[in-house]
Parts: sequence; structure tokens; C-alpha cells
Amino acid sequence: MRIDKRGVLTGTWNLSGNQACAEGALAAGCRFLSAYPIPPSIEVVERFTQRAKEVGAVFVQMEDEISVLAAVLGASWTGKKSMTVTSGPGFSNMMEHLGLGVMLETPCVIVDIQRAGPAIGIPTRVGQGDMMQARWGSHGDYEIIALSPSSPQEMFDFTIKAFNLSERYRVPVAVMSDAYVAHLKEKVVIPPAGKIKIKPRRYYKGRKDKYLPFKRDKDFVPRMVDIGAGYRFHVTGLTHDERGYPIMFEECQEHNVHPLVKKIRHYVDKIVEFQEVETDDAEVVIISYGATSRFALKAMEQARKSGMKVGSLKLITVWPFPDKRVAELAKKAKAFVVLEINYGQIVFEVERCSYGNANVAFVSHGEKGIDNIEDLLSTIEQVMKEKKVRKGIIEYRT
Amino acid sequence: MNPIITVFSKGIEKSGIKPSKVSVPSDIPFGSEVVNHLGVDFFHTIRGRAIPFGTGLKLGNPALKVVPFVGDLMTLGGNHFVHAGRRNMELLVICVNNFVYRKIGGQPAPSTPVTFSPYSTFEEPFNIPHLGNSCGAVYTARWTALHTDELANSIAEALNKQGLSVIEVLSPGPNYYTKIEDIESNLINFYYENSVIKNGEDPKNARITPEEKIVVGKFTDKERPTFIDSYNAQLSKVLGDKFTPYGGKNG
Amino acid sequence: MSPLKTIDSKIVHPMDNLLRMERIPHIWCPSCGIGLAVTAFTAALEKAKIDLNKVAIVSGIGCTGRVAGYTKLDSFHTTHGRPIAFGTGIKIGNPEIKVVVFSGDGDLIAIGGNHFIHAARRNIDMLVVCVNNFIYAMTGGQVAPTTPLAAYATTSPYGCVEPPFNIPYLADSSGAVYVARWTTLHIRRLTNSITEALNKRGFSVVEVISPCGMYYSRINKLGDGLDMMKFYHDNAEIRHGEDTKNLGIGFQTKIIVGKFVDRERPTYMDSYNKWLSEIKTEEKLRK
Amino acid sequence: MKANPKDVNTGVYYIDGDVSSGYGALAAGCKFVGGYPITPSTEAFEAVCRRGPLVGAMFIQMEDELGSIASVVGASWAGVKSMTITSGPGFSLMMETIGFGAMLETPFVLLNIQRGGPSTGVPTKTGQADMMQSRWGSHGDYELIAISPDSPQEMFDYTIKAFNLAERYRCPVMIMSDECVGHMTEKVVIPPADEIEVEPRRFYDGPINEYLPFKPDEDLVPPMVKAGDGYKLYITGLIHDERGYSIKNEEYKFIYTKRLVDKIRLNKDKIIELKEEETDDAEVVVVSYGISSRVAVRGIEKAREKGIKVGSLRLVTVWPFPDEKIAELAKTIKAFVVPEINYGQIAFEVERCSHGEANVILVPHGGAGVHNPDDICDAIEYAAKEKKRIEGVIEYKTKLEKLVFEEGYKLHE
Repeated sequence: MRIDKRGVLTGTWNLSGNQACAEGALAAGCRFLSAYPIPPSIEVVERFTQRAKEVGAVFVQMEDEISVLAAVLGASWTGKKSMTVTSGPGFSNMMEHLGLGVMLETPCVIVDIQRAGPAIGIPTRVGQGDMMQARWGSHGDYEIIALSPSSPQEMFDFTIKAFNLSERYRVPVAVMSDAYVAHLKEKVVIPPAGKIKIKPRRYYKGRKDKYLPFKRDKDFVPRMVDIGAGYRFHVTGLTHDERGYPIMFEECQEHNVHPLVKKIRHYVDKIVEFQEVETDDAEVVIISYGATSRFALKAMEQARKSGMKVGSLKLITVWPFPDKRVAELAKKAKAFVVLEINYGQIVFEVERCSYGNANVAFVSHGEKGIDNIEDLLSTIEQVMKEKKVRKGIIEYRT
Repeated sequence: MNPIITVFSKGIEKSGIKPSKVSVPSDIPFGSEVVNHLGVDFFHTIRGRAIPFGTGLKLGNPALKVVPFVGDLMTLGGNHFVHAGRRNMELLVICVNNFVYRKIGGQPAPSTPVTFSPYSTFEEPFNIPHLGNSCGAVYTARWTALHTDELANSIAEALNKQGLSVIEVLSPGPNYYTKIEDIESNLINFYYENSVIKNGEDPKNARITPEEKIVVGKFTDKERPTFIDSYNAQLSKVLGDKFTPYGGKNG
Repeated sequence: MSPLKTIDSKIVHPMDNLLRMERIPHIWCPSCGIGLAVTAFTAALEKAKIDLNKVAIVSGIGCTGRVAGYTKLDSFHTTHGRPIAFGTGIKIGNPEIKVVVFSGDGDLIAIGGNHFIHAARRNIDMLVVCVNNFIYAMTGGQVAPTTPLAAYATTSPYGCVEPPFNIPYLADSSGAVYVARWTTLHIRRLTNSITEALNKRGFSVVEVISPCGMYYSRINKLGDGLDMMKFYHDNAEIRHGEDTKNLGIGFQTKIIVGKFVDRERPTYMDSYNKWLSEIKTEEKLRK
Repeated sequence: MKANPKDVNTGVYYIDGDVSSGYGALAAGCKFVGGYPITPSTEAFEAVCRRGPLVGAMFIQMEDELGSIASVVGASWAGVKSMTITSGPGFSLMMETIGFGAMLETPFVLLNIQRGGPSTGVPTKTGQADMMQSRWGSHGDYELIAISPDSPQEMFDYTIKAFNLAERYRCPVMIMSDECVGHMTEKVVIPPADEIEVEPRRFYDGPINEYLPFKPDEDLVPPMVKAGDGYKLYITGLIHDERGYSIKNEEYKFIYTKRLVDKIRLNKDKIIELKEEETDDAEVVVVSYGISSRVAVRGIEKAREKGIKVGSLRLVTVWPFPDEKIAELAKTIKAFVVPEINYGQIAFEVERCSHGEANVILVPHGGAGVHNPDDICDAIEYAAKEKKRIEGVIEYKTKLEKLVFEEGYKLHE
């Protein structure tokens, strides 16, 4: 697909995660951003608006986050790649429209810069408490894709990836970043426009009067058209058939909603990405994502130095969850140590996928400051000593 | 010390109401050190929900005087505001307006990053007293934070009003979304000096524009039955003896 | 089986090309006025002479929320209260599209009140047709922010205790550029108003007072749809240009109808473009 | 404490689950209901509107669900027991304020009559797909309690229990019912007031100046006071210390919100209520909740007729989840069968807690209807026969799925 070069700021830059995210969006061809200001996500909007005028993108500040996501969905149907950026409380407000996005199968990207919660929490400090919310936060059943970047470079890359995935699977994709990564300044390399892979929207190209907005291809994904192109289609948040018309039977519900789940579940292997470091001989595998994976690696190196066989599994796509890989590792390793800035969310998933084959220890990271890895190291030590297989999640005293 | 809280404290004193009977749900994060000496119950609610939170407080205990403080120029909570006005819920809404309006005071320029103003800089802001008035508020006023005496009087008066009262206070006060250093420190003086008091003016004509002086004053002061009054009246009419009136003036 | 199937298929109604005939019969009850509002709207679409491929209609939830589903345009049936926000996205995403929000009083004024006043303030270029039947009909007759004082509804079983909104006044004071109100009896005037509003730039509001025979009239013992039409006939008074302040509606009181506001204000996109060019000149000067 | 006789309309009724829940709330001493009409929960709100004014309870229909739940949190701090009533989309809108309620440790009850989703879905028909949302729907970390009744009688009983739990643990309690139970009309016996146990609010009774709003008792739950009693409350949704004061960035430690999680996790055994049948010698255990548990009864009967030893575990409290009970059962049985009206939510929890020691078979249903008991019976049969340990939740292909996707069912002409 031809890429709009104006959006790509090729070069090597020193950018914060938030700025890199805005650059990633523009590079991916995002031309519509709607947001309501909320720390720590403001810099994304700032960067976007500063560059918008050169690129021909538009930013709208709506009256609340509810209308923000509604506007993003509307804009996406006009053919513009659309995005919103928010943080915890705003993300909670978007939950209803996340469901609408899923039901209308509207591609869009939601960037959530997680902060300490619940409620107002601490607006400026890091947290990872919205991970389960991304998967389960809206009512009704659906599947979603969520990515978790751990550096400004990844903020750039994953934002592009998020747009590609959302166009490919026609589902809202969440970029679950956190305040630490968002405010971290690092080198970001933006490649030339030709080197960036962009997934185009899957348009319907047949006869206008034959268009069915929810007729699925074999991979369960229907094709889209733009508003104003003369198709005169109808879409609804109600349970609908392939014409987009509401039908209130359980057969239609099955016909409509089951593919929403299947279109992700059947392609889990294609979607799921993770990074493994020295897991081949590892007795203990640290599982982490986002900001925590930076400290997981640090701890891993230190533990290796002192002779412990420790590996690291960093989740790139948190949703869908890499069930299979975790199950495989559980058979090889003695234990998992899960590192998160919350009181246990993804650790429950690890427990689920380890099928009693490995112990699962949890470290609630950040109590002693985010760069303090003492707790993690001491947990690794204690996990190493553990002889028997224990049920449930183990939290060691540190 | 926050100037608005000082004036608020004076207002409560003048009104003769016991501070312990005053509850303040606020979506502006006043620090504990700022509000503690007031002697009121203070709730820092989530953004935009101070008014419905206050509605619950008032209906849960009608003896309370509930004073929601709202910032954000009615963005998130606009709906709650207009509906509270319609119902004439007995609340005193103090709207702290710290907008960064372009051209006022020469600063900030149009190129100010839009994220730093509650509205994008090219949008026209709400005329809050007018909106309040047209939704049925019984008392509306606007002052700058430097009109301390007038503001305190207004607060005292409004606290004794039956129904939804709205006082807009122009002030570069504490707010999440404003970079204080971006605003010239004398902006508040600018507001003060560029204002003209017109009590009793139709709030329709009190639009804040870059060209004209800011109209301040008390705009509306009328009587309408409050939500609890109409509730009691209607249900007593229909149910007769089976119904015990709710709350009442003394709870 | 649709009863229409039995009718001679050669006979085509002039509005068939604007409606999704495969979805007819519609879900509205006998005596409902929404169908009349749709008729007026479709007639206006033809009269307004605009490119119908460039019109998008957005509805929320409720009886009137189903209008989008019967109109053969690019049509969106969205979440409760959010059609204006959704429409704002469409308008800004592609300013060529004429956005029409067609929804009910509960959807637009209760839960969607914030979007309503803010879109009016911003002067987003869209037409809002608000069908006001004084009640939440889809959920079975609950009290709405338009239910007149003392009228009965299932969640005000002892009479409504909240004064209703005066929708034209709210729209006017928030900054709408075109405000009109008609009942479903004034079908030609309503059509003209919608035609006019379709060609108006800026946030236009047309309120349509509509009978709800199944809930509002039944609970309040006001007779059927015809009785309501008779009531409109006897009690509606046309007063163009009336101050919107005076347009409140009480229980079975006079209903003032007409065109109340028709003014010019820069739309959101106008202000945005002006702002953009200002910045660009400023930057040039700096260089 | 016993219920106030004024609040209880003792008698035998033939009413639906929604109305029953409304009566239950009033019997529990609920004095404030903030709601917004949404199918299929409206009848509960209507019941409160009719009966509330007669027992001195206030109701208000707010402008939206954001407003209705915020008013409920406010009313609870004014000192009255409060409840809000909603369904799917409204529940999604309430998410931010649910987290706020949990953060402020505000007791209130939320009645969610689940319907088919996502988005607008099927408003008039049933679903059970908000179960995970009730646990994880708001941002940040918190724990709360969710109850899932399966009959109008239980809607009455467990609404009272929900109020008791809310007051006891100072947290939001969700009643996760569904459209089927909400609209099902059955006999409901409302007992005399002296047979209804009601938990009063735990008010602080020490000296006024020493009150700390978030200083917990030994069970990790702090006592409460009312607004307007001179305590000079300072309550914030920011992360706060015992005094309720927000914490400066430098002092930030997780410890302040840890208690929100711990007060539920450590009191789990006292909160959890399960209904177990014939699990002692079972090969297969059916784990179900809400309406699915009533459909499952028929499926279980059929399987038993075929000679399979089937037990049943009904989750009355779904959250906190009975981890230990499931783990214990997993050791002795072959498999769990989880029928639920979604495409897998609680089944994943069962999978998690069975630690690879039992197969987990999900009998899914998209909503807008309930399971065919034959599907449940077939799944049980399959579970009993399968000898291999299979990793992952096994999604059972229902008759409905076959009909729609394989047998060429036509949705429209």
C-alpha cells in the first residue's frame, strides 16, 4: 500500500514514549485523533497537534471520553484511520463504545497510558491495573487485541502494528502502555517511509447494490466501505444479520457474536507475539510486559551472574494471551515469576495456562519504587529453593 | 492559601449556616491542607461527577447544604448541570472557570497547544450563567476571584436560596490541565480590571468575548419549587395520608 | 411473512427509494407519530436537492432510534445518547458529508444532553431531528426529561415531579443556529422546516412533538393517536420568531410551534480552518 | 439486627425477579435508589418507584447511568443504604464510578440484569457475558463481591444479602442476575420482618476528633460516618492514607490500595456461598450460576439417567471466586462442565483453578436464549468418556452452532 510520506518523520530522534506514539500513529496513516486531556497521556495529543497541520491530520477535543470514542468510530467509517489516547479513568468511560466498536467491527486504535488506580489514583504515577479491563471491560462477549510496549521505540512500532492489526481483523486494538514508558525519553529510530509496512483497509469492491456490511470472508472478517461512497449501508449495535439489520433471535446472536470471538481465537497463533530471552535452559521464567519487562531483564542478568538459570518471557501481545507458549514453558521450567504493577491480573492467566506444571509466583512491582528489583530477586531465590509444586499463586514475603 | 476557598469560608460564615452541615463534592483537587480549616465535609470526586454525587448527598440527607465545586468548564459534567437546573435540585454549584482564552491579556497566543485549554482554543466557551439560567437555576452570578466581598456575599446569599444556584468564578486556579506558568501571573488582575459589574443583567448578554469587558454581577434571583418540594407536593396530593413528606427544611 | 408481499409488487411508492423496504413493516405501534416524522424527513430530502449519497443518518437508542434502520442512506444505529458524538466524528472525518441525527427526546436530551449542548456550542454542522413524545417508549413508559409536570409514567407512578426541558430554549441558549418546533400534525410545515434546516450550515434543531398512543397517552388516559392529533389541532399555536424562553410545555397545555431561531454563526470547521491559517501565517512571520 | 417491619411487605406473591429484587432492597432498609431506565432491568426500578415513597425511600431517575451511580455513592456517604439498577450498556457506563466507589470504600448495591451483548445486542433477551466485567471492568486494582441469583425468590433473598455484604465489607456488591431470572414470574415468599436479618452500617462511635475515615478495624474494614455530623471529612478518589488525605508522589507506596484487595481476599471464606450437590462420588461436576444452573438441572438429570455420576456446584457468589473448592474437586473428578451464556468467562476461572487436574468443558451460548439441556447432557457424557487430560478449555459445539453455521440455517429470506 502506498504510504503517506508526510506522516513519516524519518530519522533518529530522542523522543518520549508519548511523542513516539504520536509519530507512530502519523506514520501509520492515522489522520484523526480525538481525545480529552488526561495525564499522563497529554504529550501524545501535543505532538500530534503540532505535526497535524503539516500532515493534514485533524484533532478534536470532545466534551468527555464517551463522546471521544464515539467520534473516533464515526471518523473511522469515513475512511480515515482513527485513534484516541487516554488513561485509566478515561478508559473506563470508553467501555461502552469499546463494545460498539467491536459490534460494528470498526478498526480504530485506543492508546491507554496506564496510571496508578483505581478511581483517580495518582495521575502522574505508573500502574498496570487496566490489563484485565482491556479484555473484559465492556459488557457482552468479545475478543480484543492488546499490545504492551516497553520503550519509546516500541511505542512507535507497536502503534503502527496496532493500526495494522485493527485493519486486518476489524477490531479496536488497545495499546496498553504505562506512565513510565510514556514519559521515558530514549532514542527512537524512524525508518524511511518505504520501510514501514502498512496494512490497507479491506474494502469491498463488488457491485454497490450487492454490498452486505457483515458478510464475512472465510477468515470471519467482513469488508468495509466508506460513508458517502454511495453504498447506503446500515449498521447497528443491536444483534444483526449480514445485512446489518437487527434480528432478535438466538440464532442471529450466535451468527453475529460467535464470529467476533472466532475471528481472533482462530488466528491467535498469527496475532500473538512475545520475546524470549534464555528460556531454553531456564528453571525460572520471569513473565512481564510493558515497563516491568525492562526490570525483568535487569533482574535476569543479575540472577544469571549469580548462577541461577533464569529466563524471560516478555509479552508483546497481552491479548490474546499466549496460552500455548506458557503451557509449553510450564512443562520445561520449574516456576514462573510474574512481575506486574498491580495486585495480580496477568498472573491469573499464567496460573491458568501452567496447568499445575510449574509454580507461579507473583511480584507486585513498584512498592519500593519502580527501579527497585530487590523484591524480584529475592522472589527468584525463594522460588528456586521451592521443592514441591504448590497450588495457586504464591506471594513470597520479601 | 487558595483565594476561592478563603472567600468560600467567609461566605459560609456570613450565611449563618454551620460549616458541619455543608458538604462539598468537588472535581477540583483541593488539597486537604486547603479545605481542612473550613470545617466542611469534602469529597474529591471523579471528574465531572460532583453534581450527581451532590444530588445523592442531598437526597440522602436533605438537611445538608451541598456545594459542588466544578472545574473543567462543564465539559464532562455539562449534562448533570443542565439536569440539576431543570430539577431545581437544591445545590450551590461553584464553577471555577480558569479557561485560557486566547487574546485575553495578550497571552496565550493561538498557537498555544490546544491540550492546555479545556476547550480547543478556537472554540467559543459556554456562557455558564446563561446556560444555568436557561435550564432553570434560581440564582446565577459571575465574579472574578478578586471580587472577594461580592463573591462572599453571593455565596452567602446563594447558600440560603432554595434551589439550584450557580456562581461562576473566573480564576486561574488549581486545575489538572493548566500549566500555570504559561499564563501570565497577572492574568487574574487582568480579569478584575477588565470587568464591569452589571447586577441584574440578562445573562444572555454576559457572553465573554475578547473584545468586550467581562460582565460580572448577580444575574438571576428567582423562586421556583425545588425537587424535594415538588416531590412532596405531588406525592401528598396523590397519596394523601399514606405518604410522609420527605426531608423538609429541617431534615 | 411481510404483509406487503401480498400487494402488487409493480406499485412503487415515491418514497420507496429512500426507505429500506425489505425492513417494512416497521416496529412502531399504531398511533405513533414517528412514521409521520420520517415521511416529512424523506420528503424534505427530496425537496432539499442534496446528493443523497453524501447524507449520513445517525440514530441512538429508543423508538426514534430505529429511524436510521429504515432510511436508505448511510445509516448508523449507535449507542444510547451518543449519536451526536458519533456524528461529530463523521462530520470532522469527512466534512463533505451532511450529517443528520434523528433520535428521541430521552436519547438526545437525557443521556445525550451533554453532547447536545456541546455540539450546539461548537456549532457542528449537523441537523438534529428530535422526536419528542414526552416519555421513554421503547422501555415501556418511563418518565423522561420532557415529561410534563404531574403527568404519569411508570417511574413516576404518582405523577412527574420534575419540570420538563424546553428543548428549543436549551438549543438556543447553547448556540444552535436554527431552531424550530412542529407537531406531527403540521406535516407540510415540518417538511419545509427540515428542508430549510438541511441546507443550513451549522447546528440546527427541529423538535417534532409526536403522539405516543401506547404509553404516554394510555398511562395518562388521553385517548388514542387520533385524539392526540385533535388535541394538537386545537392547542398548537404557530408563533414564528417567539422568544424560546416562552416555549415550555405543560401537561395538556398549549403547544407553541414555529421557527424560532435562524441566525448565522461560524461553524466548528470554519473556526478550525481560520485558526489553522492564523497559526500558519504566524509561523511564516516568525521565520 | 432485624429488618424494620415498615419496610417489609410480608406475604406470598406471584411476581417477577426484577420486582422481587426491588422489594428485597426496600426490605433490607434501602432508602435511596438512583436509576435510569434500561431494558430488562426497568421493572425493578419501577417497583421501587411505586413502593419506595410509601416506606420513606427516595428514588430519582437521573439523566444517565453515570449520574445515577454517582448519586448512589453520594447518598451512601449521606448515611443511607443505596442501590442502583441497570443492565449491560448502563453497566459499562458505570465502570469509572464503580472503581471510585471501591476506592472510597462505599457500601452500595448494583443490580445488573444481564442481557445479550456486546453493545446494544439483544435488549429483551438473556445473557451472562458481563461476569468478568463485574470483576475487572474498572481501571486499577480492586476487589468486589458479585452474587448470581437463579430465581425470583433468590432475587429477594440475595438482594438483602447483597446489602448485608456491602455494609459488612464496605464495598460495592453486584447482583449479577440475567434477563431470564429478571423477567421470570414465580412464587415469592416474603417473610415477616423478624425473620429477615439485616446488617446495620458500622458507624464509628469514638471521639469526633480522633476519627480517621480509612483506619481499618482488625478485619481490614474501616467504620463509617455520615456527612454533616461534624467530622470534617476529607475524602478523595486519589490514592489516600488513613486520614483520607491524598499522598504526595514521593510517598507513594502501593500499600494504600492493597487493603482494598485484601479485605475481600482475606475474608473470602466468610463471603463465599456455594450450593453443592452429589459431588462426593462424582466423575463430572457441572459448575454453573444464575439461570444456567436451572437449565443445567435438566441436563444433569438426563446424564444421571444414563448412569453417569454427575455432581453440581452452583456459584451463588461468583466473585470472589472459590479457587480452593474448585482445586479440591479437580483432584477427585475427571472433568468440569461449565454451561454459561457467553463464549467462555467463568470457564477460564475454572480452568485456572483446576491446575491441569481435570478437563474443563465449556458449553457456550451466545445469548438471547438459554442452553438446550441436551447440549449439557451431551457435554457431560463426553466429559465422562474422555480419558486424556486435555489442556485448555474445550469448547463444546452446541446444536445451535451446528444449526447456524453448518446446517445452512437462513436468518432471513
